[in-house]
Amino acid sequence: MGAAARAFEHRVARLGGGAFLFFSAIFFLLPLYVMIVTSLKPMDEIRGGHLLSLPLAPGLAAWREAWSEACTGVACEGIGGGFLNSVRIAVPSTLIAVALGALNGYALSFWRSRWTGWVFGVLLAGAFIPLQVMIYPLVRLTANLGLFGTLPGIVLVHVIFSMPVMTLLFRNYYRSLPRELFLAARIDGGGFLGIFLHLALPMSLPMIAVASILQVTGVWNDYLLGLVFAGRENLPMTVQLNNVINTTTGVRLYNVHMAATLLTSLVPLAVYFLSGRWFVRGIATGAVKG
Amino acid sequence: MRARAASFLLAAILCLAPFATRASEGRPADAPRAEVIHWWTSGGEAAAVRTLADAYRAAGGIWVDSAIAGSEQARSVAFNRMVGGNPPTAAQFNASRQFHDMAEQGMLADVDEVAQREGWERVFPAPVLEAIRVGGHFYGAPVGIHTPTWIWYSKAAFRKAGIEREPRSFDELFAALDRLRAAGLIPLAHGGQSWQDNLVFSAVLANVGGRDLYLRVLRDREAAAIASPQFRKVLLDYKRLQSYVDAGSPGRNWNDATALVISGRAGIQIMGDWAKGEFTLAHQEAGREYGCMPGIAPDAPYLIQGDVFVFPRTRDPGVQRAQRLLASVVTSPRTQLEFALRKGSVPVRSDVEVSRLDPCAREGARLVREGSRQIPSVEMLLTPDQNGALSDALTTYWNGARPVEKVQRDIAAALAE
Amino acid sequence: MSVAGLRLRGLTVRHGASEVLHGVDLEVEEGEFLVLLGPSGCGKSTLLHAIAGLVEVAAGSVEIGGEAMTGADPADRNIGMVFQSYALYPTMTVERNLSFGLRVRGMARAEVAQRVSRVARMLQLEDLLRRRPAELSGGQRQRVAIGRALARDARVFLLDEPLSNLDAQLRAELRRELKLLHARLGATMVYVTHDQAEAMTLATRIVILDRGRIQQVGEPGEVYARPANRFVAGFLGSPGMSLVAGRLEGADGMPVFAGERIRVPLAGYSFASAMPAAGAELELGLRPEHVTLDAQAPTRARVVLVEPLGSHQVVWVESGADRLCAVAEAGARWRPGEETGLRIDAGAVSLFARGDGRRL
Amino acid sequence: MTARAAWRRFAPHLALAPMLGVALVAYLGSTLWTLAVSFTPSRSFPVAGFAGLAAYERLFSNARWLLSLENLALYGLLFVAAALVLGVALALAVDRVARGASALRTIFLYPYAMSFIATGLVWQWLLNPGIGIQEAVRQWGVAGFVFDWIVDPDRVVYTLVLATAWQAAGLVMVIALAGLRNVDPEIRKAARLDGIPAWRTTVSIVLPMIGPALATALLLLLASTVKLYDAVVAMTQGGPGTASEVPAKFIMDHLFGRANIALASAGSIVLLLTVAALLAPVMIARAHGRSRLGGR
Repeated sequence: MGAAARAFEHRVARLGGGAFLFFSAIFFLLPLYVMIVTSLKPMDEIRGGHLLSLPLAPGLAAWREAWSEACTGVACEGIGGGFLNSVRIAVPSTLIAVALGALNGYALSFWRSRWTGWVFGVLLAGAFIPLQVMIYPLVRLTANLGLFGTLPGIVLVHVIFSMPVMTLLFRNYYRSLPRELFLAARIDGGGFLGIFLHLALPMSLPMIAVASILQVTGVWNDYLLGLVFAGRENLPMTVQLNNVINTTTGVRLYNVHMAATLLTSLVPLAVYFLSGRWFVRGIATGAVKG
Repeated sequence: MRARAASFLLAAILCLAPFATRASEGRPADAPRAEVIHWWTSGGEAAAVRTLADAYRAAGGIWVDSAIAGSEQARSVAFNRMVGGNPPTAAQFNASRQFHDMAEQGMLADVDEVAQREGWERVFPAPVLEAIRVGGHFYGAPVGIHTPTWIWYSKAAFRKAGIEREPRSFDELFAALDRLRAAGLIPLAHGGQSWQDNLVFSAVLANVGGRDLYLRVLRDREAAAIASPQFRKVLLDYKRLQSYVDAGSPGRNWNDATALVISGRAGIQIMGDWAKGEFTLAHQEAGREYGCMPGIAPDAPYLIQGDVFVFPRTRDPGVQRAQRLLASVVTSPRTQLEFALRKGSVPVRSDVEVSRLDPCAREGARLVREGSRQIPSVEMLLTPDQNGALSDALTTYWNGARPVEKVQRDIAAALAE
Repeated sequence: MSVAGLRLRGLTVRHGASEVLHGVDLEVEEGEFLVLLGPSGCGKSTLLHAIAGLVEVAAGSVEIGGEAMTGADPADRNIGMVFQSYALYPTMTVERNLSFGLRVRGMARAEVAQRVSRVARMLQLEDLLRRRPAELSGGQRQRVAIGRALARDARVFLLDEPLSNLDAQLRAELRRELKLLHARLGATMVYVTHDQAEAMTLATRIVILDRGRIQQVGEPGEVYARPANRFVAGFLGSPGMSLVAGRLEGADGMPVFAGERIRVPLAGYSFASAMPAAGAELELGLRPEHVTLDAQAPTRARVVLVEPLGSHQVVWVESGADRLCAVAEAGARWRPGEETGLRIDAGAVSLFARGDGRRL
Repeated sequence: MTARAAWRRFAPHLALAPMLGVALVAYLGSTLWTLAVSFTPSRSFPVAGFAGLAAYERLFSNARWLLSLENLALYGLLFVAAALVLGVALALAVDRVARGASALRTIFLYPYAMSFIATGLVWQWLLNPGIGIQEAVRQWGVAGFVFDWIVDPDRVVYTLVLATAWQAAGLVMVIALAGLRNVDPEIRKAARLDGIPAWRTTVSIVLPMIGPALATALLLLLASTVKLYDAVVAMTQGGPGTASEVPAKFIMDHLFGRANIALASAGSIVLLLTVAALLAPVMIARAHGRSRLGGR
């Protein structure tokens, strides 16, 4: 092959790659675009116009309504009220789940004994159980613990459901670290907790970032568990979102629905847009080792 | 730079966990307090439930609202909370076979005292009484009656297609649908979701099969009736209706189908009386822009479906008091009327003055009062399991090319469970 | 402080079904610099880890400073260890790396600071205390790793191939530093390596390990001169001993080793036990420096390969079916294919039994 | 000292106690409970009593359940393949971009941050032939353009693949990017010197090297395949007809709405067994491979 032909091929490859990225980006952004333009249109325009057209008379009325006026039952206070509930659920769920995941991963990687392998196997298999199946037993469990319908109850349930993936993340990460580090710390006199707190945890900051991002968004987007376990006082934002958009026999205001959807997704979106780089970096540091 | 912004955001999220307190209502501490789970979450529904809340407050109680969209979700939450030992004061259910199980399990409190005092047996229609009475006790307080099988049509579309009067038989209905198609319109506006497929089937069974076949199939689950040629004709007519829907029908929400009728792009929709809310919101009026028919044939059975509050059993006398008060308030004539006005439903009581209702609801109320055409809706007759299996069979038939004989067998199997 | 010696008895370690160490017995005196030497996979690192308590011991006992430590936690053995990869804590500064072991033991702050500065001075780490491991060169990391072990005033220091990740020059330099350090501290050290030069230069005694068994223990010179068996003979030295097959002749009075071409009188040879009977199958072990090339010598041989090493040359020759290695002066000009003769220093040979390879 | 040593030995076990509790009580316990219920005649409520395999018999004579399993198999195959191919392709393309890589990564990753409660409606619209992409393309002048998979019982599963691959491909991309980072750039240089075309290097050398990373991605994709529920409910509700029903929805429907806990439990057990049968060989192979390689 001549040099010219090779240069040509190189150019074609680059152009092809660019085109692929361009069209992929359009494909990925399309739903977001539709949501945004729809949320800015008045209802008449939505009924009459077409989905992809830009709003003729853009306005934020639907956003205002979604945040503070849309009816979610007797109260018509929008979905804003659920925001704090979601925060109160997401924060402890994330802190505890990440801490436990790190502790489990650490114990599994460096302090193995025979039974832990089996337990981890059971836990991993748990990642494949559709969570619907576990709702009824967990209702009984939390009820027996006196936690059903409380904030600690929903946090517990989130911790339970996130444990397989959290543990897997940290276990894989710690396994990619040199074992000698841990042996050195043992000889230095570090105990189980000492080594965890002083050595393992500070070293796993990238993985803590990954786990936190996954957990915050996962918990934030959860609907079913929050609905069943959180109790009336703690219903997360997604439940209110669903109240707004999924009425059975009520009237549907699509612009408000889209605005409410975007508002609900704001936190996870912000997390990804702002810390996506950490996410990539964190995963690159070790989560991917089989 | 960006990393710092991100860390700030994360920190903000993590620190922002204050414990918001809720303003408690200024009521005496011993006032009856009712936490009610229901699935009336938006628009007209919310306005309707607000009349219940207002009435309850006016009667001296405290209404604590637990709205959860989606009947299944709301029911499963109520159910799980009973199992979890943290039941609401009351929960909305359909007047259906479903809560018979709960009553039989002893999970529900009866409201016999209220029923006796208020003479429910005199003022409620028979199908409703039947639905809420288990083993001689009343376990639910009916709020309103919906009829799932109204027929709505666009007057503009009828004019465009040259249809002069409302069809009086299924043959006339098919003729009208043909003319609508010829005029370039969508003849039948339909949302292709299994519950809507099921709903259209109810309408066909009631209108084409008649009261007798309807009850023999759905109440008695009689194999001979399901295998009969009459039932076969019902199924064929049902499937024939499917040929009048547009390509975009599958998966469509019912209100988007209604929007087609409102805009005059479609002619007819078979849907419950809640569809009125959509017309009203589009500033259309019954008899002016659109028409409503409770059935095709003049003597077609009128399906009754009820929204009911049930009361989880409790030992707490305060809660019991709140439950009795709620049962009494929601069945009072005034509340029933106000609720129906906003919900688009019909009052359960036959002694309510209905002149303020719209023409469609007045017609419905007349039929409820008259009694002779009343017939229970599917979920009052079948267990949720049977109804679900029936739905699966019907939606498969509606959307596919399954021969009618096989569908008859499918339905027999579904109802045999 | 008690006697800082080390005693292993019947130490056995298993990995799953396979036994990695088979009943190792070993005593280390206080202040000794003991080197564990052997090919990779011989179990020397496992032995070190067993002493440290980092692997489970299946049988046998470990005594450190006279105390039974077989099941003790690594932290309680008061040992310092330097790892091949250094295992510096990446998130901590040098100073915190040095002090971590002291801090987790709850030592008073002032004393921690004093010890750290003492170690830092000793190893010339004062300017690096604020840095993190990633900002250090290989040699600096190595010194920090050693410093971490020193800071704790351990009774016994275990070093697991600490120099193997460094380039040749730095390795030699640190080797000398280590030797001086040992002399200065007088501490007991157990040092694992596969590098003979390190073993010979550093050790007060060398332990040769192969396939989970001790082959020989002794001072470097002795192990070199009088290998206990054929394995040690071949393993130690660069290149190792040349081995020539033959038999014992002329038993009484004038024993002679008789190979295919090579004959060596054994009059001056001190047999480890009773002299075997005449006709016994033997192997003769010859260090290269004890074989000289001399064109006039009667034992004929042919040059096969010449390796000039600056100070001298190693010349490989074939004598009949035997292949031997000889040392020649730097200036001598030997060419492959050249015919020559061999002269053997009969006073420095080793004899091994043909069967089990043990020294005779 | 012995007390301290004992504590040292004990501490890791204590730390793993929550995991043990969760694994045994929540996961194993739920599974055993479900198994037990599947043999009872339970309807709305779990009741005692033994109904033998009645629920299983009914399950396997239920056309919708069988269709659900079939759909899941087809969906799983296509979804995993689509997400892997798209994700890896994106990673390879993004990896070569000099500027704007970070923005592109975010664009491809953001769907993973959104739940189908939020995005299902939009996908439903976009795929709806009357108002979505088909209509838009027709209005742009391509009169005969047809894109109506969502209303076609034979093709509706593809729309689920499309939307869920949209959501998951970003994660695969990130994982693949992480794998690519660990590929020594000298390998590409060496291949170039050998005159091997770039695409060939990618396919034969680079992709196998990021294999372990993709294995993790595969595991995550498989887990989300089995759990497929949200997207179906939000986009098709199982329709048209029952054409896009999936097992998780069947289970959920019968657990609450249709009040047949025994049948739902039997479905759960069958689903679990299927997954276990598929995963066990993989897991055993991995465990075996690891011990054979003498991994730590």
